[in-house]
Amino acid sequence: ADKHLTIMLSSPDLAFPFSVHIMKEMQDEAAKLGNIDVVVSDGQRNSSKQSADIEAAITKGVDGIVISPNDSAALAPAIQEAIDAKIPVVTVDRSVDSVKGILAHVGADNVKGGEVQGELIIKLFPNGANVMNLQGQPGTSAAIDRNKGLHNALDPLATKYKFVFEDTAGFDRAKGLSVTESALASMGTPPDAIAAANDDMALGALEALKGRELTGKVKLIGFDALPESLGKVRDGSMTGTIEQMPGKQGRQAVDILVAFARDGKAPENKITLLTPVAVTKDNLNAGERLGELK
Amino acid sequence: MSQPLLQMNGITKSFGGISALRSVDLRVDAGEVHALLGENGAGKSTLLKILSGAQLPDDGEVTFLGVKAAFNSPQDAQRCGIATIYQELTLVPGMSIAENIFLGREPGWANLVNWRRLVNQAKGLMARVGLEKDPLAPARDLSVAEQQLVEIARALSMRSKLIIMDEPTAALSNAEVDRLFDIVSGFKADGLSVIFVTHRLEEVMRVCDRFTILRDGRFVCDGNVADTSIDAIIHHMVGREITATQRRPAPAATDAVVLRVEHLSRRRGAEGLNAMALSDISLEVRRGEILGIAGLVGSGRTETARAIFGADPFDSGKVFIDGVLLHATSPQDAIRQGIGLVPEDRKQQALFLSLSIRANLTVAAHDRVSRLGVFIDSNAEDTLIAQYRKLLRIRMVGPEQIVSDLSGGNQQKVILARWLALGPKVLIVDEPTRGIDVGAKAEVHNLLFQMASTGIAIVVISSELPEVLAISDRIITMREGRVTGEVQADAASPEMLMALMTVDAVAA
Amino acid sequence: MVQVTAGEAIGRRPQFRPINVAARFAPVLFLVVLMIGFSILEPRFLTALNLFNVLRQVSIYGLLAIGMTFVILTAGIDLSIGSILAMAGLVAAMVAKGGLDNRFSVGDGSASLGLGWEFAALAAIGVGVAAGLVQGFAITRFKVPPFVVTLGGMSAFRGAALLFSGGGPVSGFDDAFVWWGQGKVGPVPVPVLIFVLFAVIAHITLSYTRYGRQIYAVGGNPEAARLAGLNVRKIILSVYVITGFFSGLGAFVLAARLNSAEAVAGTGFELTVIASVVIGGTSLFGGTGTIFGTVIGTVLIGVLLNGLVLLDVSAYVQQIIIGVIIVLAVAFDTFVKSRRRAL
Amino acid sequence: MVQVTAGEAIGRRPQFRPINVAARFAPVLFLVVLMIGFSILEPRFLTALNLFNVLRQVSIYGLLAIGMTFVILTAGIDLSIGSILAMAGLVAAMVAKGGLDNRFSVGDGSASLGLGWEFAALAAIGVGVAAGLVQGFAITRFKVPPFVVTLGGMSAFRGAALLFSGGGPVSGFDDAFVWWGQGKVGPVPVPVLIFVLFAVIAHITLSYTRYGRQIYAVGGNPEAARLAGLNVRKIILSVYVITGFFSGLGAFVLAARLNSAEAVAGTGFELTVIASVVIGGTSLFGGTGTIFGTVIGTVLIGVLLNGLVLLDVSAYVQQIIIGVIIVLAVAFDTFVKSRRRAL
Ligand SMILES: Nc1ncnc2c1ncn2[C@@H]1O[C@H](COP(=O)(O)OP(=O)(O)OP(=O)(O)O)[C@@H](O)[C@H]1O
Ligand SMILES: Nc1ncnc2c1ncn2[C@@H]1O[C@H](COP(=O)(O)OP(=O)(O)OP(=O)(O)O)[C@@H](O)[C@H]1O
Ligand SMILES: [Mg+2]
Ligand SMILES: [Mg+2]
Repeated sequence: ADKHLTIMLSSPDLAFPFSVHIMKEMQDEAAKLGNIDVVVSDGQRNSSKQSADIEAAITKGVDGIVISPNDSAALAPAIQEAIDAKIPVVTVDRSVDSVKGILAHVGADNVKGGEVQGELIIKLFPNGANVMNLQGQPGTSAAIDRNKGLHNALDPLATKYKFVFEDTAGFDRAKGLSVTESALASMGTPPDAIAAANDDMALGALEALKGRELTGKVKLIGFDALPESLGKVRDGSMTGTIEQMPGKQGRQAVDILVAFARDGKAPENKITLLTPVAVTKDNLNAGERLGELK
Repeated sequence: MSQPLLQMNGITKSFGGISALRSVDLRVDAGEVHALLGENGAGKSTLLKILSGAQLPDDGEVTFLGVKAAFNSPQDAQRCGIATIYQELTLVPGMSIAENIFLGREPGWANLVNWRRLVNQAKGLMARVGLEKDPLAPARDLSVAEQQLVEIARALSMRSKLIIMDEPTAALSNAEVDRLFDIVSGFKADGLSVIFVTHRLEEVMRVCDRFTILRDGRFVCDGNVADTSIDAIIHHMVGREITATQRRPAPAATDAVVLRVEHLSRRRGAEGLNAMALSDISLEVRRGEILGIAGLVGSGRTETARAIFGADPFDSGKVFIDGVLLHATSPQDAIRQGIGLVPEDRKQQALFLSLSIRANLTVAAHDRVSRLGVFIDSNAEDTLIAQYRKLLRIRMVGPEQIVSDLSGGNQQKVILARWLALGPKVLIVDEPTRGIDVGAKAEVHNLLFQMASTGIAIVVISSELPEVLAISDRIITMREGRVTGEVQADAASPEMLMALMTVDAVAA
Repeated sequence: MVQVTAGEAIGRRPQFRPINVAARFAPVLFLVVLMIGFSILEPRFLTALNLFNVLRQVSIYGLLAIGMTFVILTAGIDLSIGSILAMAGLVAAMVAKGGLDNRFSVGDGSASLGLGWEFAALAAIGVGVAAGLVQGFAITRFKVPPFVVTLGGMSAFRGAALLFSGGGPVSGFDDAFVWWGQGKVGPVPVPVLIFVLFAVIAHITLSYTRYGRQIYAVGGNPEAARLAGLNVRKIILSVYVITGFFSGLGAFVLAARLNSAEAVAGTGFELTVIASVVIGGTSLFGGTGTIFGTVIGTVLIGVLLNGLVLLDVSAYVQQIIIGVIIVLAVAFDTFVKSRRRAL
Repeated sequence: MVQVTAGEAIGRRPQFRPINVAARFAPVLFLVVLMIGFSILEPRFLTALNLFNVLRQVSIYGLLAIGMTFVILTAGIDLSIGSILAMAGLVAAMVAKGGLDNRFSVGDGSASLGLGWEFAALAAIGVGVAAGLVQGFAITRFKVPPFVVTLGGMSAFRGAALLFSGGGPVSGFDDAFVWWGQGKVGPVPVPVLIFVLFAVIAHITLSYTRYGRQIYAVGGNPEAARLAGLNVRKIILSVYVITGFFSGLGAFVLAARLNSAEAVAGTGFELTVIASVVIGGTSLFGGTGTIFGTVIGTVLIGVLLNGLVLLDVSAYVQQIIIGVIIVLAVAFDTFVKSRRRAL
């Protein structure tokens, strides 16, 4: 039988569907590998809380930690402590560069994701478009990076692609709805495309579009490829969403950790970056959670 | 003659629409005890608040010690040597007696409080005013009278030239009053001056040298106490003849006992652990009878009333209404079964200070002013309010006036009206005329007579012996939570009651 | 007490007079000025479309704020409304979707998969009331301060909602359900109608019924209320049931509005809602306040959020402006009041 | 008043008797029971390492809670501490890194790029105090309720922090700086020492100085305090400066602890901190409470979070348990107190 392991899986925020999904997949992978006790930690969007959880894991003497840090800088000290305590650490989704000795990082860089979002817009509107940008929770690195990516893609073509409206909707569906309503009311002509930094906001915006009978007319692009939004993409009310394969990330991270903890096998490449893809009607089954959709 | 210690000229003050003072003058000489007199709402407290810097006048000037003074804050006045005992008690409930006495002037080095000295000095002052309590007991646990004593102790603790006392005796009983007057004469001897407000005019005769009378915010007259009489003073105060309370003919002897209390006992709270707050209280009140309860401060009268009313739990004993055992675990039950209680502490236990007179007056009698038992019938309310406003001469602007804007005495009248409106079988009134002027007092007494004659059984708790004697049919005396005696009022005399109130309770 | 002075000065008289606009004059004026300002900077602000948007956006906060007014009038507070809302919304969604299996199904809209909206609504309100009862009980029986009880509830109910939904949303209801959040009667959005309806009922309750009077009394001086024969416990219990009710109702409307329910719904609502109530002149120390004030406070915040979005002010700057204006609104109100009372 | 009764029952004696542990007996007992429970279920809980971890984790909340105790004793409240903390932390970081340019530079640790930690610390505290002054001024001069002012501050200062940092974190300080958050003296983490030091100072201030007593007086009965000649305004102003100070100090320690400062730092701290204070027996209605209680309350919450993670309770269930236990803790306290007073 395999050596018994206790590992901590630490998520930045288990109220955030994207992170919840990673966690579920990681737990499932651990179960598959068998004979592993999983300690789940919920950072609750609070770097101090997540650091405290890591320290608790060290106390508990876990055999390894997979963490998706709430903030790539702020979690460094806690992760350093873990490594100093000879506990292998694998980071998911968000990397912590400032710490040496991290076993591996598996992620799909959010900046890249944002760029893919931008590229999809360029693909949809070769000769330019008015874009409305729904940003995420101010200050969170997901929000910053995804926004950065989108701009990386479109700013070089600023003459063609204008951001007619940019504001935060806090990754929140209700805000996504109300902000979009207000925005639409403030514009003479609706934008050609709406890019949202996560699907929740996109789905909120969708309800706003419905209210103005603009469903489908305004190209709506979300982020995270939640089952629900895959459904909307399928029925055409949403144009696309960005798939970062969080599940795959999580599973790989767990595999790497367990392989190391059991057979001391270090991963051949320390950094695995899955390239995010834009999921549209044409490549629906690129959405890894399509299965959950009934 | 020598220039006065204090000279107030043309003081004018109005609140919103209501004008409280219209160009009032007041002169106080050094070393005199000066009585400031007037009906409820005449403007006494307002004038004194202006003098103590608690409120700013709209017009007029104050000359203190020969120099023009502008007191913008209580601090200013205190610095100039004016100490004030306000009518409304102003203690910090959570803090100890000692700290309340020395609030803002705690003894100690630099900014550090020297607790030992604080307590010792407090003990001294408490002894002088006759307050027997742990100096570290929180003010919250004190009865009104005891709080009043703390206020007096605080005034003593300040080195001042003028001490303002706004109705200090209203809640006190003879023993404390006597002690207070000794202190006052002491001041006089030391050349200090006192401004003294009271509605008990015999006190004016006892200690005051000169007096000033206000009516409706106007200066009426001043003079030497020696050259005047109580009747003359009353005449100037109310501007009409008033009938002092006549003892009513003893009611037709009925034996229908409405309220019967048997062997009521209650242990004291945390403080004295097993000390008894009430031990083995038994009493009866018949239909249409007025029972007086006399006792010194802290004798347990209020606690008895509260226990009967279900406001405090008691450990043993029974209460019967019309012979049926009363299971009152809350005032609500008690009220349902026909008991009403006018509490002694109007500010803490009766008033909704931020609400209108309307809300305050009808709160206990919603049954009488509601439609379908759900909606408030404001017309019914208005008539009710108008009725008692007239009956008790409540000086108010209208039903929507916020009750905290009323003068102390008028607030007391509103509370009385609340309970009269309820029309209970048994009405317990704890210090019913506290701070009420002579005219209104007689009216309240007559009102109690009327209610009694309609068959209501009434229990009157009063620290004012003349009052107890004047209105009761029967009187019981209490001391240290025990009943120490019972007498028929017409057979009783103040001396006799004092004796019963001070006998060694255990022996009794 | 500084805050009490403010509290008292504000909205004293109104509570026993039919809507007394004079007393609430200041906030209204402030609101008007704000709206004029916005419409100058962005003409589209004043379009019927946008104004109805604003009203619809505030209507859910508004429903919660009505309940919160009752609680705050008794000098209590309820921090758990957001969590209760999440929990109730999910339950309603489950009822409407017949369980978690097809939680993401877009639903062809025409027919519901589970029970009809009536049951969903009842379920939501039922959950809300139950939660309110539990908390009210803890407050009155065990004498735990409302702040602590509802803070505990805030955490516990949120946990329950997450547990119950596994962290994901439940979405896609039938048209009849969604109508309650997205439908219109004439030009007026349904949520706005619901809000106005309950605002009126609440106003009448507080100003013209015994129960309303008793709430003010309990808030003004609980000991005096007890000695006046009011059942203080029962009254206090009742106000938490009321916030529970409105959280449930709000949950249903929000779910219909977003055509989905999730465990994170309502996060942070408590502060926004308490703010609307306090801006509306209700004192956190109990005894003074009006529904009318609460409505104004709610709309003021809604207008602020909407206007700043219309002006496309940077998200960061928005937060600064909002903070400052909230304080100014109340400062202005207090100033006017103190002048009127010439204190 | 239900809540006051609770409030009153709790911690009466302390404020007029020098430290009286007996009065705070109940929470301590509850804490001990909780710790025993945890250590039975997970022996590792009781290791020195873990206990010091817990203490270090709570030390920052603890610092904020000390300041909050002063404010709540005056019947005030400060919702802005989290935002001030974020702003102050960023300023400190900027000072230490010499501007935004090399914000992410890990820093070789040995040498600071900007000014030394002393300046960083001073900057953080300066910002905190300034913010406190502004708010205290708005409260005392314009008579705006503290809830509103600090709610506005919460929004405004957060916006300022975001604006100022452009959203992202600033990280990588020199060792001298980081020592204040990660260093140890013997076995004891530095943040714990700072916390204990200021707790003692605060306790002495409240129990043995005139200023301390005056805070209780202002909270217990502001009108009485005014008539007794206290400068109520100045005292109220001062307590907001104090929370500002502790927010700044906390910001510095947190930045050192995480070796970074971010604009979202301290989000939601206000509720946790207020909870610790209230659990510690301080009444939100002012006038009663002790630092000792606050310390216990803070540790209790820290132990709870730590223990539940150690027992690897599911994250969602954790929230439920936390909510319930917080209420139980206070209920137990109130119960014991009421028994002692036999009322
Ligand atoms: N804060 C206030 N706002 C409005 N009116 C007030 C205020 N304070 C006092 N008044 C009014 O001023 C008048 C004088 O009040 P004041 O308290 O001076 O009377 P008083 O002579 O002390 O009566 P009492 O013997 O009952 O104490 C009263 O009519 C009262 O209603
Ligand atoms: N909660 C309490 N804890 C401790 N002592 C109390 C408490 N309440 C009242 N007492 C004390 O009980 C004694 C009786 O109080 P009570 O009010 O009944 O006296 P009284 O006869 O009404 O005289 P007065 O009311 O005029 O002071 C007083 O010494 C009072 O301080
Ligand atoms: Mg007076
Ligand atoms: Mg008494």
